[in-house]
Amino acid sequence: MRWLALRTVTVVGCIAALAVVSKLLSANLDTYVFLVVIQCGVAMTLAGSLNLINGITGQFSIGHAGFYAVGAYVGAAWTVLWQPIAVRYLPLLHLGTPLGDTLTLLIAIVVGAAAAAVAGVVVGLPSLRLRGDYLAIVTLGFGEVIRVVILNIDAVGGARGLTGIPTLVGSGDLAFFWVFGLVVAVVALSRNLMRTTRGLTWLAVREDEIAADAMGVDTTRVKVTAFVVGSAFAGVAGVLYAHYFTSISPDVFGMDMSIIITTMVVLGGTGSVSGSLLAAIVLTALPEFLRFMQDYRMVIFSTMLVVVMLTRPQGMFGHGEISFATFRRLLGRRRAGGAKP
Amino acid sequence: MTRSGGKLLGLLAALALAIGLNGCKQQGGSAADSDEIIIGEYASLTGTTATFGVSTHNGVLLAIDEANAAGGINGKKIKLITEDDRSKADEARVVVTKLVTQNKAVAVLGEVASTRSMTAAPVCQQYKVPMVSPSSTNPEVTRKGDYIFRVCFTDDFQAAVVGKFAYDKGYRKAAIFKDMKNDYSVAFADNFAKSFIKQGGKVVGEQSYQEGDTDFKSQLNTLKATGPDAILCPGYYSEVGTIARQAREIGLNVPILGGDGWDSPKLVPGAGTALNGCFFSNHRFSRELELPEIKAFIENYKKKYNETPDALAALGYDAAGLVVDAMKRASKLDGPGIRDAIAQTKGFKGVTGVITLDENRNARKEALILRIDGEVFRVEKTYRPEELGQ
Amino acid sequence: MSLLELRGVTRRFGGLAAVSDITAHVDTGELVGLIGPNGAGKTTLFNLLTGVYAPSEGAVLFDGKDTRGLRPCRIAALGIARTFQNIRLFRELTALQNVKVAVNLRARSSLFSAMVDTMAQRADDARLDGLARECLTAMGLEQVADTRSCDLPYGLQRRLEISRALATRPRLLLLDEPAAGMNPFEKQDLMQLIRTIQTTFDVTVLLIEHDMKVVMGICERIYVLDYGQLIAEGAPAEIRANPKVIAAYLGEETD
Amino acid sequence: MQQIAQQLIYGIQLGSLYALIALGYTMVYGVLRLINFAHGDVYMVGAFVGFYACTRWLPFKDLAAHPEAAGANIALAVVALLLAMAICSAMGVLIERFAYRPLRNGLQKADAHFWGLVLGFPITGLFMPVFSGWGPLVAVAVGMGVGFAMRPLVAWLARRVKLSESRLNALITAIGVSLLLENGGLLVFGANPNFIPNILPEHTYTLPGGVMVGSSQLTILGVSVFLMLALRYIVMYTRPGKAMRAISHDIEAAKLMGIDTDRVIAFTFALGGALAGAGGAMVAALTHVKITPLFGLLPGLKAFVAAVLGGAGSLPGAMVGGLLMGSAESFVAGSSLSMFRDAIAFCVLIIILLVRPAGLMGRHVPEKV
Repeated sequence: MRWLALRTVTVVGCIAALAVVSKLLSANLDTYVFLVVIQCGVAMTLAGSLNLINGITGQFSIGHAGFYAVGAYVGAAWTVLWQPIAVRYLPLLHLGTPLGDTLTLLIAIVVGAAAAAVAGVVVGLPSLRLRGDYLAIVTLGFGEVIRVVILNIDAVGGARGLTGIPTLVGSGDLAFFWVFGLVVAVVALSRNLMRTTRGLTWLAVREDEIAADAMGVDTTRVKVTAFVVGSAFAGVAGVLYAHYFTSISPDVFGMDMSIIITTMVVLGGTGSVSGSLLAAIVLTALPEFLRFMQDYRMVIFSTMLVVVMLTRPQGMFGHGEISFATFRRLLGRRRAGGAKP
Repeated sequence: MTRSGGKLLGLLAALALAIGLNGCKQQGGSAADSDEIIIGEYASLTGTTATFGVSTHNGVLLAIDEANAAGGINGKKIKLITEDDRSKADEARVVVTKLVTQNKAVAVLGEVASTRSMTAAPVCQQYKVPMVSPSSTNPEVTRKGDYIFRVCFTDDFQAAVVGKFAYDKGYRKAAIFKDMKNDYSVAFADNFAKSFIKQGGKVVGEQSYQEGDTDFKSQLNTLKATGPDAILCPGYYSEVGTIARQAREIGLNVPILGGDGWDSPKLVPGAGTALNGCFFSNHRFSRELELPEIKAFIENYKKKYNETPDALAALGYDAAGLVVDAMKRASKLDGPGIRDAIAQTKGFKGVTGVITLDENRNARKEALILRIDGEVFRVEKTYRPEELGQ
Repeated sequence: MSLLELRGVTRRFGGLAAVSDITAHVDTGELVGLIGPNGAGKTTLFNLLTGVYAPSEGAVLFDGKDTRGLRPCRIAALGIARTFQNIRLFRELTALQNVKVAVNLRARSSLFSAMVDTMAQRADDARLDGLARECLTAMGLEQVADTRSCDLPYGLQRRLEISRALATRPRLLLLDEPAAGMNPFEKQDLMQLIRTIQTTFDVTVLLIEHDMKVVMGICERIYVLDYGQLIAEGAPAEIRANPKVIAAYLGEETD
Repeated sequence: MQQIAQQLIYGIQLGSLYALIALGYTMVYGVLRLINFAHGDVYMVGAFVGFYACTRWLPFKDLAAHPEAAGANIALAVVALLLAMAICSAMGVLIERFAYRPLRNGLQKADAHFWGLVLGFPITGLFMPVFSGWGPLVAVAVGMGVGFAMRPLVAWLARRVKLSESRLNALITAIGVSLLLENGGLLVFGANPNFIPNILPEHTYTLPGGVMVGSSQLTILGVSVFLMLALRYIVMYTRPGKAMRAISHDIEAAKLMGIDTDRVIAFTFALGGALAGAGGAMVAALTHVKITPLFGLLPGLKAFVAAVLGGAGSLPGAMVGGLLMGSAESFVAGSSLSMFRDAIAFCVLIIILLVRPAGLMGRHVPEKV
């Protein structure tokens, strides 16, 4: 019961904290800064979910934008194309009412996540046969295939993109709440995985697949599950992006997006959740901060990327985490236990 | 207990962060009481459509400079803030948000590409800041809201013009070669097909390429086999030249038709002689028209940038000029005030024609058909909207 | 009935038979040695037993069950655990975490409950933690439980590998050169240890070893492999006297 | 039938080009197990060298105005091609030296200085307008100064470099270099597309059966085949070539046998760069395609796919992969599915990799247990 009480406190606490922070931020932040904050949140989810595949399970996946695209497009297709049909039979879904909005969004999230998860299985299966760079190329190629397929589906706008998606997540505090709620979910899941005995099997696959297999770890299942979970989260990020920005187009989900997400994970230190999230913030916000540098900003950005890779090859945090324990240590208190990889 | 302790700490940290960020809120003064009026511009200064973006930006800058030299608006100088969106739709939205909310722009100019205009338009609509697009031709753009305007014609009109011209010219079988990645190209192709078929023509083949491809011979060869009288290639000039060369190389010698995406001083260097005798539709801007306002514009532009302007530069100039003109007439120098003034624009004498905005916030302008003749684009024909029943 | 039975097992790579037509058996409770010169196919045989390779011909029966077509993790679940010739620890994980990976075979909670961190999962985790620590203690590794495995000294890494294999609660333990790179004292310790775990964990052991002292010292029965073929089988004393074995190790003495 | 033959010819021409670039990928992969993402951008540099050689550096004459200059132009074109190859191989060596070698050997002082300078220049460039009154000399001096001041920063960052064996890491470095070349190219060359004017005579030959072949296609094919044969000779029969093969077999063993691996790796990059440079310059001059700093992106990606398809590390594999990709693409582009052109290239790749995980001609090395 103690556990139940604690869990209730943490979950309710998290929701309350998110709600308070979102209210404060949306009320006080300049809209442009707030937009960048939301973009950071989406990027954090993407980096965190790719970290599940690349960092924790050690699979070389560099086509994450494909899953992001599947989520965004399927989610948006639901709200734009199918929801108006569904609402005829289910008046509950009527847009404009808080209940209808939330339900529609929830369904969008579910379909988006499911579609991305299916895509995850499709990409995850080759991972059973392919390793390293070869797998990387297949994932990259898959991302491109997704993009080209979307370009050719006229119902979702083709090259024009899909516009006029209702802003179901709102543009203010609600959006922040959803996006960062998702971030919290990714973090919580990663943390649980890295702490529990079950979750260690994922790390074992990263460290040594053959040894893991010999120790009774079903590596096939671990890998496919990692792909499914990772891509489902990317899918949800896509759904939220679509319903916040109200328009999506295939060029948003191109190869450069995939590469940036991979960069976030590597820059943060593969396997380090906090590192990935921090790198996501840096890589999203930095180009905005460097905006005053105009033409030069992308040169500086790419040079910095190389320099960081050369000077800190293990990424910003290696496999380590910045956690509250770190702060506590900094404050001079003893670490409260709980081994972290 | 450590876990909830951690979460509590997190909550406190988040609160601290929120309060900290609170201090960061921009304290920028409101536009009304400063002695500058800010116009925002978002353009593709880098990326795939950089040439269009840079041309347009040059035109806009020229117009603003001229307006300031003429005394600005009610004694206030105009300050143009330009942001680069790197030819990306999602970035267009971010920079427009920045222009509108942080820089407090009272009007926004941009973009060339319709996809990006459509992505950014809702922001302008939401914050009630008028947006004038110099050359987004997709009909959808101005349907995004009553704050969105354009100073050019729309694709359906332009493509219909080309379709009618093709039929009038005696072509009965047309093949289409479009850029799959480019919504302008796709929409143009569709509208052309509609118009051409309505006239009585037939579309015999359709193939596509993607911006960045270097080899088009396979598709062209397939189109050649369909025996067309003409090929519609509504892409950007950067590919059209290569496509034309490769078409001639494989012995496909029929005329190639295109739209305003062709208009660039680089079209001929890219195509060599391969496009001689081909036609494209364009905005009403050509040195050949011998109009005084065009001559003056070209002269001023050359003086400032040391190069010849294209139609996009002229449209940028007109878009900026239109906004400045509306500001002079506006009852109040804020978003809604300027919007109303823009909406009431009648007979604005631009370089690219007389601009009267209709109830759908589109400019009703004539289109030219230009014939490529060596390095010169000759005016072949002029179409008015009324001629096509629009 | 034998715990492990090989019936005419052959494995070819390309045209080359790495092991050919091996018929052998290991009985419950035995401690069997597998020796042979370098490249004789010993490790290949282990790989065949654990499902890393599938036999080209013949069958491997574990506890009467044909293991053909089973993936390594399934075979591990049946009760065969192994160590590796070149140590394959999860380098970035601590000693305890290494063992915990293997202990998962005995987990009751599902992956989903691990992801959402349920109460049942917590209880299960506590139990597994105990099991893992037990395995570490058995190999005398409780002091280094929280050390990253790649930071451990070589001898301890070998021990940790055995400890990790034991954590799957195997019925048959395959040790691939457990004494490689150890000094004579460490080897003595190791021999003692192998005997102890054999009794305390009630496990059958099949080991590959080059060090004759170790093999002769602890094995009850020995198989000799040369060029992929079984050339001798018997008690240590018989093997020592077998001319074929001597020939295989020293080359033909008669010119 | 004529259609099929015609498409096949286009496919072979396109494929020979892919193969040329793919060789650079596959050689580097062979010796370093590194996907050199920047290789496509070296190809882009080759195109720009070709462009500048044809329009500024060499006295080419436009054939439209001077039809008699054809012979002289062809001679000059050979010079331009060699120039592109030389500059691109230098480029390849430079990239290897300052971006990839530190990954293997740790960041040395010289690397820190180099990257300090690189960081310094764009930052100075930002203040160019401020210096415009003082002239470029002052700006360059200030740039040097700022770059010089940045060195210790990089050196300080690198004070505790831990070498990483992560392949992802190398990949991101390669991507970073690629982005740097593209964005640096945008600064230096501008975003406007450039075109090379008519400088070489062009003919079209009609073969029996109505199949048409252009002289530019023949030239691209011929030069590619020649370069591939030359490469094969170098790799099979020269000392550095043999050393390359030794390294790709086992780098540690090669090191122990006294091979200066760093030099041989640099040589590999030089060879790859030369091939890419030749390809870039040829395509730019013969197909008159637009030349922009993003010129190498798509061909680079496809060539890379071709390399993987053939089996990364295998030279014949790269050629086969290139031809296969070229023909597949040509047939798809010519069919009614032309809009799926890029997707189908990848689909072919995925299917082949699933059947043969190491590519068509790659050695599948099972992991030793």
